[in-house]
Amino acid sequence: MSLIFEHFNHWVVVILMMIGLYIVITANNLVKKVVGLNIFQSAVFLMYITMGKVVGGTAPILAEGVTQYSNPLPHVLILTAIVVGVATTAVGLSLVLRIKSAYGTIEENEFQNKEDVI
Amino acid sequence: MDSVLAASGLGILIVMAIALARAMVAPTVYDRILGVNMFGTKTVLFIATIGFIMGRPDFLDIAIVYALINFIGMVAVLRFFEYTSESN
Amino acid sequence: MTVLIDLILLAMLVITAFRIIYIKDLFSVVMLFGIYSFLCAALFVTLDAVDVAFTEASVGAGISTVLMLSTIAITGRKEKLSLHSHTFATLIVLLTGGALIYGTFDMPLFGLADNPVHEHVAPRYIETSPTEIGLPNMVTSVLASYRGFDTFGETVVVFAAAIGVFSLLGVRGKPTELLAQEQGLTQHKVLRVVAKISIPLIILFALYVQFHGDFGPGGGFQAGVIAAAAFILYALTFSLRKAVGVVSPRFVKYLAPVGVLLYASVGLVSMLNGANFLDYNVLAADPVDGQHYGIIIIELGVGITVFSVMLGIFYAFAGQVEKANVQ
Amino acid sequence: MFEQHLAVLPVLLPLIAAPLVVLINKPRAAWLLSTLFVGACVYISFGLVSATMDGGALRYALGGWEPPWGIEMRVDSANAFVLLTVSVIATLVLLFAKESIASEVAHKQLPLFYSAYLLCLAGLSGILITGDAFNLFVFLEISSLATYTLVSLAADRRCLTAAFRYLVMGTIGATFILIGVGMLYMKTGTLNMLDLAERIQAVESHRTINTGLAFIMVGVSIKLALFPLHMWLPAAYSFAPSAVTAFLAGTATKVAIYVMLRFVFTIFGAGYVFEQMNMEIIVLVLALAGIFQCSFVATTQSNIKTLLAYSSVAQVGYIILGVSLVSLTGLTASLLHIFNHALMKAALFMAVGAVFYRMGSVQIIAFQGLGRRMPWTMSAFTIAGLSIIGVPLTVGFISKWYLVTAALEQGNWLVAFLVLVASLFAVVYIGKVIEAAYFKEPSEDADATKIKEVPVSMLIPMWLLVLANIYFGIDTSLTVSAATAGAEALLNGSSLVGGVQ
Amino acid sequence: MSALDYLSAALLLLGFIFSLSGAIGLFRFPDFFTRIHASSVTDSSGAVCIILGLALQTNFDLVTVKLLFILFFLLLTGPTGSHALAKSARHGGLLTIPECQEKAKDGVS
Repeated sequence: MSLIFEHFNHWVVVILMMIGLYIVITANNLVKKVVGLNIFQSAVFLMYITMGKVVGGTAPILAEGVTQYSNPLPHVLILTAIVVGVATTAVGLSLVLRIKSAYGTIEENEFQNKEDVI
Repeated sequence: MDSVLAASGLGILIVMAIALARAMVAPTVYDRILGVNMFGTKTVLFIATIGFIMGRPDFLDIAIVYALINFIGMVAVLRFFEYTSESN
Repeated sequence: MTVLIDLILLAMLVITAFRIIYIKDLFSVVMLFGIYSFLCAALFVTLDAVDVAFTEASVGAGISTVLMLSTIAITGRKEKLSLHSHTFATLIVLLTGGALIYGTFDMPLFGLADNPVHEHVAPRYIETSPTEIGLPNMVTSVLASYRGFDTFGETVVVFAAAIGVFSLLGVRGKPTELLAQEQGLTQHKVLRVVAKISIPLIILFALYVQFHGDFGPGGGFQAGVIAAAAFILYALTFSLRKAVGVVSPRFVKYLAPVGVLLYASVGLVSMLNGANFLDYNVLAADPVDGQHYGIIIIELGVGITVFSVMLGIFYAFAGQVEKANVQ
Repeated sequence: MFEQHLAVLPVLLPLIAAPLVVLINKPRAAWLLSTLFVGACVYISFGLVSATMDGGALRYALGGWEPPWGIEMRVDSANAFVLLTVSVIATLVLLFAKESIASEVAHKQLPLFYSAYLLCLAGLSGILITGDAFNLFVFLEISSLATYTLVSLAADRRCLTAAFRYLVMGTIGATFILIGVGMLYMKTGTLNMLDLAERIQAVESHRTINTGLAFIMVGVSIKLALFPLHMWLPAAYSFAPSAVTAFLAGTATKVAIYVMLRFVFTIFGAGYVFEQMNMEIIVLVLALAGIFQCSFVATTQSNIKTLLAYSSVAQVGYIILGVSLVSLTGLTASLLHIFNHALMKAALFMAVGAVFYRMGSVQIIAFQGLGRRMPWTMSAFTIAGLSIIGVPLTVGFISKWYLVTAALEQGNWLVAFLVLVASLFAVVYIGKVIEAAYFKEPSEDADATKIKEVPVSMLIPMWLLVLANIYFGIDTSLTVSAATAGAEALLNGSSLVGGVQ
Repeated sequence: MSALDYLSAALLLLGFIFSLSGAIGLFRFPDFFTRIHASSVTDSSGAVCIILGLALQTNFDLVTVKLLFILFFLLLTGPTGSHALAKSARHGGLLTIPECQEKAKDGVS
């Protein structure tokens, strides 16, 4: 029982990553591909944060009478990764808008010739 | 006292789950927006309770940000929803 | 007890992600994605990652959802069914998932204090950073000083996103270009009054978050996003034309480079004082004061960059919505 | 003051120039400023190569915190050599871009183009020099975001779908690298590359480290377009503006190959990656498959830029082939081919860009009869084409020579034979273009008045590259010594993991 | 457990009951407008009870001020959001049950 219980966070990270990747590959609409990409990345953020948590420790902000803190380094890395994820989403969505105005559609099966298919 | 706090945290979590169910299975789009709005306000309360459960009540800034983003999200949904219904 | 709360949150997260796969109405997908971000942020709070929850809530749920909504306003709500079979996709997904599960076997158990992660580098950040840098918030001291170059790289990533969006969508220069006839949520009188009351509060809160980042959760990124969210709220309830009149896109487009250069200038000053790039100890006579000056200025640089970039990106998207709506 | 900061300046200068260019917002001044800053980068990378030639390493602790705690920049002969390649190509493409981009991108967007160009260069040089695994991910994102913007600036609408596909594949690749680095950090507790290499020795047999290696290799393979994961490259290179294609072909995949070398040889150690995980068989097979499949597809293309893009994927296969031979000469051949291929491919894409500048199309029909009308451009194309084939007196021959000797050293006759056979494909697809240019009459609709030589400012960088192609084909002392020093730095970097330089 | 703790426990319980009733109302009520009524009323009242319950836990310092600010903000924006949603639904042409029945009668006759 302890194996499942201890690793529950890791199972959820794996499932979310698989869902995110599945959406990115099978989504027919480009906006949904971007949503899938975000879900895929958020799974990685969850992996880093569960890595840094110490059971019985509180948040890494100094408070009197507290000795055990969680590890601040994964939090710093994930702060960077979240902003990188939003930056990629913004550029991806503006590309989707330009594709809509250039092709008139953002559905993958409606692109005519093969080389346009995403 | 902390067992009462934990119980109320769990209670709010259950209400959040019901609101989430409403947001997922919704006859009309307005019901979905309603579910999301209720989910948002309940999360604000949940974060406040979690702050107290974990003994670090000075984290209420996050609850404030939640309330903010929930309101702005609500306005954005209403605003762009009128556009999408016109555009197709 | 908190473990039970963790489990329920994780379960809700997975259910929402599953539901997103099968929904075809994009409007609902974006709404569920908003809930997904909120759940992620709530989970981060229970896992003691307070700054990350702050950022995920404000950036993930705030900006991403608004951008996706404005994209859907132009590209339509219904997703067409894709014809080709999904066996190839499921194959790849199962392969990656299998590799990941194989990787979790030797992973250190969750939450143990003697995991390798907490042993080598982390103790210095926890014990000596309050004395060496003098900030109670260890995340801000690691973010701004120990790994300050990472944050500089991150500010440049935000700037690169702004360059990308401006070159793709083009920010409208003069306010007059925007069509005058378009009105905000005109008939929602109550909403406009409440927005008028809450916008100053939001901006005040953004400034609090900006300068409170050393002591509690908060910092440059979160403050920049919340300030941008205040102006986005103004643009949504009152018309975009009014919002552009308040903060013009040209000003926003030139403010982003200024923020990045402000950050870089702190590094250059420490270089001119003979230390390495971004070494704040030389900024003042006493090293700890130098750290304080350095961190406050770079947080300001980050705040300015993120505010101008997020607002500029919103203007670019809202401009497209106006253009598409007029045709 | 200048020598102390030598290691961080190649990253810092473009990073500071990018916002300045947006502030100036005038195309001429923007071009001038960028050329000034990139020229300074070339000068600095020359200084770095000479400083690290003797096998030493320059270390620069950022923020004043010593390495495992703070982020450090570490320049040894391997990344100094690749940095030199990237800076030289960036400067020459910038000279070429002055005229070529003005005709392809809207006037108002030129400052944004130069800013994205500088950000891409800053990201690439940041990836090369950084000594911190997570910092490498941040710079990877900077260069990727800038590349998506650059690709999407072209007039042709297909560049948008190409940029979107590149964005999706690139982000998945970067996230795979993030997962891999996360797994390594989980087991070792540190992010500094040398510290990581040292602490991985203890936990090497654990399954998490194996999975971390697998994820990093897959993520990097997407970025360097190794055979099965290369689908994004042909569309991105053929529909991007011609100056952008010349820049990306010369640098982007090369830097990703450097990242693979750094992870395989310095962090994991060649012993672990190749003996225990016998990765070299997989990489060898993929490289050979890539060489043959892409060379064959290249021969069937009518769009010359797509033809050269497939040829790029094949040449990347050659470089990875050198790496999979796991010997000093093999690694030297790879580093050598990184430099040589950058010279060849940048010259070829510049020539095609010049034809596009005059003819407005890159189809093979537009090339007909250009031998007489655009003599300088087409002769540059021919010489660079011969260099791709591997004709003696050109750099291509040197790379193939070292590759074949490395294969023969290990008695691997089959690989040596396959490398030579693949050159036949190169003869076919280069010959196709040369035959159209010199032995065919121009098609009627091309009005003769418009076709004349491109302005000199575009010819100078092209011919500088072609002359370099020939010079380094004859006097190989400079390039081979630098490549060997780099190979030694990587190889004994992995065996000498204990002693932190 | 001092008297204050009992009071705050009672308030928390009351808040939970309000929220739960709102959530159940979300599913049980027939049409949209009754559902929105259920959810918005219980949102505000639940929030008031729970936040006051929490405020009793603190010994009146910065945390209490933050809690009261959250309460003020929730009371300001919650009802407005629901009002705007109902107005937009009305504007979007959603009919209440009596109106549907009339339309059904007109349609049939």
